[in-house]
Amino acid sequence: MNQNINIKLTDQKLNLQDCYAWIQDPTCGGISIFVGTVRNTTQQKKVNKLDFSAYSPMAYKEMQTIAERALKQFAIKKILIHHAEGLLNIGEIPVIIAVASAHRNAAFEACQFAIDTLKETVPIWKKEYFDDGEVWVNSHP
Amino acid sequence: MNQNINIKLTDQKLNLQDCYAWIQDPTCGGISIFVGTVRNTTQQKKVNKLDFSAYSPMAYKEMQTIAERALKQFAIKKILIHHAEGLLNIGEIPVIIAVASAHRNAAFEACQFAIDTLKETVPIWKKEYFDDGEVWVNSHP
Amino acid sequence: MTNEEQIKYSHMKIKLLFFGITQDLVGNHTVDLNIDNTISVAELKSELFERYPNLNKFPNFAMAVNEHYANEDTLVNDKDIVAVIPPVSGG
Amino acid sequence: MTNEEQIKYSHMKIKLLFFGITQDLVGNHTVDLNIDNTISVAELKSELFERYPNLNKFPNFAMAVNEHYANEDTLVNDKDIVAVIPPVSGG
Repeated sequence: MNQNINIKLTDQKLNLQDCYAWIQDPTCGGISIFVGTVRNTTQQKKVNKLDFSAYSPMAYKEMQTIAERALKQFAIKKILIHHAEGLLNIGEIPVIIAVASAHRNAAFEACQFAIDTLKETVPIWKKEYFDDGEVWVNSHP
Repeated sequence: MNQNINIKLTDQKLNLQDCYAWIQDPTCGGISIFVGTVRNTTQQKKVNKLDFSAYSPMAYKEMQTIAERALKQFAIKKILIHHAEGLLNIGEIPVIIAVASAHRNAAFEACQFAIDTLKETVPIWKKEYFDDGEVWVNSHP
Repeated sequence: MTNEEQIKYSHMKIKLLFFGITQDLVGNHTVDLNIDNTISVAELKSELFERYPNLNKFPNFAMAVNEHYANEDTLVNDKDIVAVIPPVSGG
Repeated sequence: MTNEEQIKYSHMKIKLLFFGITQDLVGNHTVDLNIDNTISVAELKSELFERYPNLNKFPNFAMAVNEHYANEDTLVNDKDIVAVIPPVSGG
């Protein structure tokens, strides 16, 4: 276990203050945080809610891999990746990524790398619910 | 007054949750937050505390200018810039910048633009206190 | 199929997991599958398209073997867990 | 200096604000300064270096007139507020 990595996949609400409390560090001057939130529209269509499902054990591994790569590639001290599972309403938080570093550029770069990679590799799927039906995102047959 | 801009210069503690509550928006899917924190060392020297002083009316204007430029240059919806004044201890927060946008890249870019520009243009000065004295940062005669 | 082959067949069992749209197309999240030999992911894919013709509606999925992304040549062995991974959309 | 110039001189007053290290070097945060004419920022700077020789220890400061960054040619008029802005270090 790397004490500078904090990974969580949970059906509880994500908590920004908890993430900040973990990431902040007396040796770090810059913290970059990305918060993903559920938008009320997608491609001009009103979204009512989202449902996130995950292949949990693999999702943990892939998030861990992202964190390890970020610690290796960027001059950062700590990284946190929290993702929610289950039903989320508009404005709720599917994902929080937080990175702490001595100097801010590394934190920004690592944070952006982590969310970009998460969206490519971590086995989590999002179903969007509209007034007239539902659809798996990125999976239109 | 632009309702999508939130500027503050205060001698009170900055509050991340308050910033998040203001920035989050049902039309936005991505929020990029930068939190500056007081590091315990600078150039291998132990720092005890920092003192921030500002030319307040001009600092407000410059922060407002940064926010307006960010809203113009990047596809973002809202931007918040909060800066603290007075004595801060290690781990405390001199600055929080938060940006909300429909898509995340614009939020990241605008957030980084805002903190980079703030550090160049906003008339705020930082004095570092060491065991053996104090020094104005960036101002060694 | 000879008797010998049938015996061998019954000895190798893998677990298939379907996620996202593939779960809907197949109608199941978990399927136990007997295989007659160690096979490649490519071979297993062909088998899946035969068993679940609906999967042809969304053929561009990835596969994971034992919680790691696999490529076409990755071998699938007895007791492996094989996941069908449509394009992810977390975050 | 003629009497007329002295009268004119006393009619124009600007407020100087010193920040950061320049406040320490000058020993004051706020100084009221009488000027005899509208002058440029460049001219005012020379005046400041004469009045406060300590400022030569840290000459690379910017100036703001009425809360906006000024350049060397910016004119300073009666009742203006002129700030001496050493390199900023917020954030």
